Amino acid sequence: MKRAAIGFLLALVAVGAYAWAQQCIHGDAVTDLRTIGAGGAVWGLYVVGDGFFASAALASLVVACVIRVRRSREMGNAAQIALLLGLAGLLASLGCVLADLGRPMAAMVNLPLFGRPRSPFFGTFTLVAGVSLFATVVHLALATRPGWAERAQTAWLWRLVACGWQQTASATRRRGRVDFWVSLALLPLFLGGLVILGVVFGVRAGRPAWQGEFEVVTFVVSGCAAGCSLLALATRASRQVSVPLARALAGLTGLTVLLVVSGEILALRTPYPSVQRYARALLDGAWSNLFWAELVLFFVAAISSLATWRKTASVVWAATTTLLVCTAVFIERFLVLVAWQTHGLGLPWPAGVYHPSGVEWSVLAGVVAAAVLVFLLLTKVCPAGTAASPEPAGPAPTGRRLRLLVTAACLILGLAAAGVGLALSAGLASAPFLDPILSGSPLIFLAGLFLMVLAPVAYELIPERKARGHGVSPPHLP
Amino acid sequence: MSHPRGRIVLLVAVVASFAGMAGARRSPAGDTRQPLPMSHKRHITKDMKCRACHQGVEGEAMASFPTLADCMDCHKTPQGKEPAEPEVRAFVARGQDLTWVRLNRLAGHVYFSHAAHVTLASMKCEECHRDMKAVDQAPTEPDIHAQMSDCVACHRSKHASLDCLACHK
Amino acid sequence: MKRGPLDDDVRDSRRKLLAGLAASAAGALAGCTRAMAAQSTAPVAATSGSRRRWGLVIDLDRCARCGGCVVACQQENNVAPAGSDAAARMRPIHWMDFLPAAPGSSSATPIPCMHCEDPPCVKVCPVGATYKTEEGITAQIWERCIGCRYCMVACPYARRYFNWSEPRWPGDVSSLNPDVAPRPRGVVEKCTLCHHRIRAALERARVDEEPLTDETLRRLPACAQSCPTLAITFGDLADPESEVARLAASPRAVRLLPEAGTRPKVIYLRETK
Amino acid sequence: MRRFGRRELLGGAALAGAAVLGCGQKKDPYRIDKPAVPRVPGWHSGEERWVLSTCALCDAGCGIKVRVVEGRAVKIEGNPEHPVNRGGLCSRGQAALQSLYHPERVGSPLRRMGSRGEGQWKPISWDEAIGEVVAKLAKLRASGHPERLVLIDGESGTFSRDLWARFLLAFGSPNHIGLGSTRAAGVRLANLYTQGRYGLPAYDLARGRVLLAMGTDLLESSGQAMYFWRAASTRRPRVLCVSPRRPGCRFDEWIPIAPGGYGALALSLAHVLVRDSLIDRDFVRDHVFGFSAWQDPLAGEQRGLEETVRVDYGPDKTKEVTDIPVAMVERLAHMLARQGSAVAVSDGSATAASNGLATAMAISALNALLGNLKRAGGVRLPVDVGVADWDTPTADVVAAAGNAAPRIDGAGTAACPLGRGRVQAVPGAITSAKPYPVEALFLHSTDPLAGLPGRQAWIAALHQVPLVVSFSPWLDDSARLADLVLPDRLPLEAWEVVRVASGAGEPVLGLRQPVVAPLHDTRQAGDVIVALAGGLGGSIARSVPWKCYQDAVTVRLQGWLSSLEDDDAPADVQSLLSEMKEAGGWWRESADAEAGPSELPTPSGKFEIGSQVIAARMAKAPDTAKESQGWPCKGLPPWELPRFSGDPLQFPLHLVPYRPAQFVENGGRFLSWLSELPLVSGDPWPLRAEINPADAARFGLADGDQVLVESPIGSCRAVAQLSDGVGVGVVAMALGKAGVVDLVVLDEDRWSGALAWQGTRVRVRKVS
Repeated sequence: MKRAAIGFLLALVAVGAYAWAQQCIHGDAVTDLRTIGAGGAVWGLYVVGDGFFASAALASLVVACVIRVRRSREMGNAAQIALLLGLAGLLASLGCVLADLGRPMAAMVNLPLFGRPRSPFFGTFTLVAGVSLFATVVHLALATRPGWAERAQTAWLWRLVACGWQQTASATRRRGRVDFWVSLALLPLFLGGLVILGVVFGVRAGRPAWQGEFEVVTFVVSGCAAGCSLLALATRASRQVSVPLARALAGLTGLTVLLVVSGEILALRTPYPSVQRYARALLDGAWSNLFWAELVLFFVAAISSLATWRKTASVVWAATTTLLVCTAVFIERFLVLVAWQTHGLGLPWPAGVYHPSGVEWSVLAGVVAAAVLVFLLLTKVCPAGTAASPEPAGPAPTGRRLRLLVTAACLILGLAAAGVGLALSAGLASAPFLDPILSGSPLIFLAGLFLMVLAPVAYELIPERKARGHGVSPPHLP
Repeated sequence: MSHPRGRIVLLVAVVASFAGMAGARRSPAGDTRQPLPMSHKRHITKDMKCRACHQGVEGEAMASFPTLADCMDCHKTPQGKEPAEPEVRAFVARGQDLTWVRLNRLAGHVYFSHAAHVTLASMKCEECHRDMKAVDQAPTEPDIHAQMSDCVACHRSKHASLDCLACHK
Repeated sequence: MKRGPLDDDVRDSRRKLLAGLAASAAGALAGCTRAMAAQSTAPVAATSGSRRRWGLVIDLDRCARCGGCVVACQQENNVAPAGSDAAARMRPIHWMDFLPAAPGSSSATPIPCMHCEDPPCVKVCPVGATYKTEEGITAQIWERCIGCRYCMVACPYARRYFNWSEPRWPGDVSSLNPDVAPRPRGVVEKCTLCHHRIRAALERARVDEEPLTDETLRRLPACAQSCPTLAITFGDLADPESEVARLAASPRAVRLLPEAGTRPKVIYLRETK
Repeated sequence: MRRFGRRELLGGAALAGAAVLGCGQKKDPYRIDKPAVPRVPGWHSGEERWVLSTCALCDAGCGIKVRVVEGRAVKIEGNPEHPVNRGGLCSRGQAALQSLYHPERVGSPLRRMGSRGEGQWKPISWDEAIGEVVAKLAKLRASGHPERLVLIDGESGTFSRDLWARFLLAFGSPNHIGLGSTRAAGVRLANLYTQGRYGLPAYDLARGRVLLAMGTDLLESSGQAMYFWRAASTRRPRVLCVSPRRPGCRFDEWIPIAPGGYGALALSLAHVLVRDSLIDRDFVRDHVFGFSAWQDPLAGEQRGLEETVRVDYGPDKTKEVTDIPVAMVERLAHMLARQGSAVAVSDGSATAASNGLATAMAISALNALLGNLKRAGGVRLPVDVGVADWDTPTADVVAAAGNAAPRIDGAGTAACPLGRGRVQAVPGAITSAKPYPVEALFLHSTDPLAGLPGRQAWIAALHQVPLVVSFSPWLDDSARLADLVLPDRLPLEAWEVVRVASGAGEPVLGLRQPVVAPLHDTRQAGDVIVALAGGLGGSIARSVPWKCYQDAVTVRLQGWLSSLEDDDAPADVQSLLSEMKEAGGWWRESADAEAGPSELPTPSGKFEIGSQVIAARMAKAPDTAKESQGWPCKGLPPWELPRFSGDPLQFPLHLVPYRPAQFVENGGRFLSWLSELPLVSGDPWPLRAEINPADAARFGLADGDQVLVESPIGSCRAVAQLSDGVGVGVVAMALGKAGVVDLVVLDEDRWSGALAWQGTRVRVRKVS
């Protein structure tokens, strides 16, 4: 059974890879994307996938951070799963973006060299794809160090992650502190990433602003719902505590229904013909089937998640709820993105059509399968992370000054580099229409943020002052 | 574990990447052959200006190459004692066209105007091209290996336009 | 202090890790500087104090809807025809297109890029592939473009085109205009107001030491040149003496989607009734 | 156990650094597999020039200039000095570039291998090809039946066409059949019978106040459209367009009308003008013949227009035919009369019905009633440069006998008493071998299979002719059924002189010159004619004595030049030619339009509303013909109700095939620039059936549905496009795409032979 599932996922990945190869060979003409205005949508399934996975991942990371900040012991394993889920989701969203780009290779060269912060995509690529991913990996590595240390004898890679780990009270206490502060610091980052994504999807030129901002809220809330539902399923499947998640899920789903319905009503009542066209297309036009399906799914999911609330609810029940929520959120993303392009243009262009092609579905399926595989692999490989515990009593750690110094230096230098990089990328000191004064400034920005993310690593890794005689004792190898 | 092996691998990788870079720099001129063994040196020592043969250099984007008719302005009657000199008249006798091989090529998306550089910016040919006084044979290798950074550096120092569309098309 | 069994070994590797990180950072930095030196286009001083605002005026009263401007644009700018292939034909590229109907017009309306003073497409480009030149043209440098199509989503006028497949010209490429680079698959392209023609005209005027008059500019872009009814006029909107500025001040002048706040430099003269 | 050591770390870092270095170094990652400037011989020179020529994509004769970079034509623009277009150029003219470099051009003469239409071809040399044709033609002459050679010639106004005429005259065949009857034959003939000159009238639109356009062709796609467009560049007249379909161009008012009802509208407008005393009395008295009753020496007492319209054409009476309310007719009439200079124009689309000639004459009569002739903002006579033909060719006995034979299409006989040709009758004549069998068929600049109705009849006919020669540059549908394909040069590679019928009224002689070196082993038709004549020898060779076509052109221009009484004329033909090459042609300044109405070349010297020519000709026709055709035997426009093919119950809709702005008569569908012109929204490639939403609701159709359009003789698939721009009861479909012509039932105006394009009824049903 398990093997069959893995085989199926691998097969899906292969199909996706083949489809993507087709797209690379023949161009994006193999998709059903078309020019806006000439009767189609330029952003389709891939971008919908990106929006879905990234928001679900960020939501799940936010949950992880919240749990860790609250130092909740019973939810500790859920936080670990949330981290893994976030990692897999971010990778999936990256895959979607890569599949969507017309020239992925050029993107890899041009983005780091010439990225422009005023584009919301800058935030997507740096904060969401870059920093969040990096931070999640760092967070995960830090949280699981004790577990890695136990396995350190089996492989050098594990030892690398666990390097410097000591099973001492002071180390444990330090870890707890690191964990708390890292979670607290990353919380705004992940939330910010969510909002940036919402802005990318919601606020569009040529449309009255309030409508777009309304959709940002809907995006964030529904993204949280998707993240929560996936997390609830994963925790329930691994027999962890999931009731609070299910409770949150019910609330989020209900809120989404409310937001979607009121958004539609508001859109119908705007004086702007383009917004009205868009709203009509949802209500009783070309996209009405999907719109009503979305509402029904959300409604059913809200009720079903109330049922999951109970501890006795089965895994199948949880899986069904998750599927409902995720489908509904996916449709919500799809409608916001595609229906606006096909029916919501400001000028009287003919209405467009978009029916994702087989290639697009295959690539998306491949990305999802790959993400699931990564998630399964990570749960298999990663040792359980220890939740932050209240500081135990014990001797004060030694060598604190150097550690604090380096950590602070990392933070300050990182902040400075990020600031300078951002300012330079934004075109400070260069003419408004020209490239930044220093190509690669986005890299400086990124490097700065990475450095900041690495600060807790320094705090964790810098050794305590050696007690005499300890340094020469040979390692205890089995 | 074997440290020497790692070092060799490292060395090979570094050498290979540099070799690759060097390879990318060379343009694929190959076995270029010009129709005539024309010597820039001889023409320049006869006090000829570049624009005498490359007529578009002052007013056009392309500097252009001399046609057979341009050559015949002087070479109708034998000039000098070079053994190859009569060959140019042989072209006329054969009714053959003189097809010089252009060596310096621009990337497809780059616009370069000789007029703008020579006439408007009063640049000397030597600022970009090599010194043709020393060239005794018809060139078979491109003499300009400019990159965008070179263009930009010069434009910056001379306060020329740095707008992308000034040079891109 | 209690020590775990692995302390020393692991601690040793910690130092190595830090050293390794430092080394790779140095390596990456070296690479970056190299790349930066190769690619940077930062200015020391913005040049040529010209404050021209190139713009078009399209008189819908005159326009006969013959489509001459569309073909002229395709020919001038090496826009490949989509062809009859089913996958490609749904994705034609028309820098100059026809809007089925527009404010101020009862029938199809020619619509090029609006060359907004405040272009939304420029704001969203993550790599600066599209930008506004100092003379007000919204330009697209396709070598820079990564094909994310955000600009297409952002443009309220839908005036941008993506190359969904490799461009193919019927027969050979013999009829390509050498002044305009063909665009490969995977990049976005758009109207440049025939910038290459403007550039050539400016250069010609400077080389010949003759002033560039409004008369020579009026029909400069290929669309304006081809227009049988002289419905399309090009010129410098910042020059109050120019024909475009005069027309733009007409009571018939309208701009598309003024509520988008983009301030287009393509101005329509609406039909009289 | 492998330990992770510092060296590995450092090594890895160095590798990463090297990799990044390598990336930064990467040069020119932006490659396209086609360079902007391909390697062609001579490309190094940077040579660039502009060559002037004359556009050949329609009859307008616009001046063009072609940008040639290193021997390749890269851009076509309008010639700013040319009187026809003054620098403008429509989509069609610019697309000529695409035809020049078209991948499907025929590279050399082809001989059919295998059975007809099998698609097996063998490239042969020109000598072989011409030898074959000469042998066949010589056999025809030897058998004494030169009339069995038929030429269908799609060109008009070119010297090539004149040379064909000359060749046929010397050879002995009367069958030089043009495509006039499929275009605006009614308008041209109306001009002949009312004003004495065959051809399209010229309009002083730049000074006109109101333009009542009957049909959309004039505004959209005809050769005169360019003049209309040019006029709009200074001051556009108010355009009232009467048509079943809303025009795609700029207009002020659209008056939907039932197909075939134009004549009734014109006559009821005349009724209102007469009734309300809005006509130009003085002009009508002095310069119009047939307004009141007249006595014809042959045909007897004739009723005048005044009485005819008063009795028969009240707006209430014509309402049924036109679908136009009485109030609208009255408003239109008053608007025309009030504005001072208002012209009514008709075109090929208005006269493409079974009552085409009468319709055109009725519309023409409106202008006479309004006094619009030769005054500012009015109608002018068609002008010609007046290039004299070559000297009269010698026709020997065989040729004289052949020339005396009746024309195969029945022009000038009882079958087509007032027309000049009816190409649509050719396939029937060939298959029935009446009046005689056809032994050789030449197709020059035409693809009747794709462009004309009656595809099956054409296929049957082509199969019956022993020698079919196509001069098409492409293997078009007709060429595929030919025995020999002798690929013509495209206009950008050839020499040609065109007599331009300028809508502005200036006499223009357009020149075409080779812009680029010929791309393929092709020959211009003119040169083939010269070679054929040379091969046939005798009186034919004496009639076409030139070495090449260019010589023939020069000789003719020489003759014209010597007859020219113009002080500014060039001294000799060489300087004339070089002047024409510099300018793209030769023209005079606009003829004086303000001069009052002078004598017209009609029997009465006046504008003949009642044509004495028609009256006389019909009086002379055999009585049986008159009886059988119900000829009213009057010089007045014998307007009758339009005739439609198809049972109205079975086929409830009228088919209106129209020529869109990008319509090119011959080979336009080969040009993707035109096929993709976004004048229709969405995917421009599929054929569209434009239908009124009311009809769509009646037949259960939605926008974008796949539909089958069926006529009594054929059917084709299309995409339904709901549009309030077509009248109720009408399906409008653009010509130029395969399928539409196959729906059209062959019917014609029995007087003029004008093809009734709009005389077919259809039904539309949804298919999956």
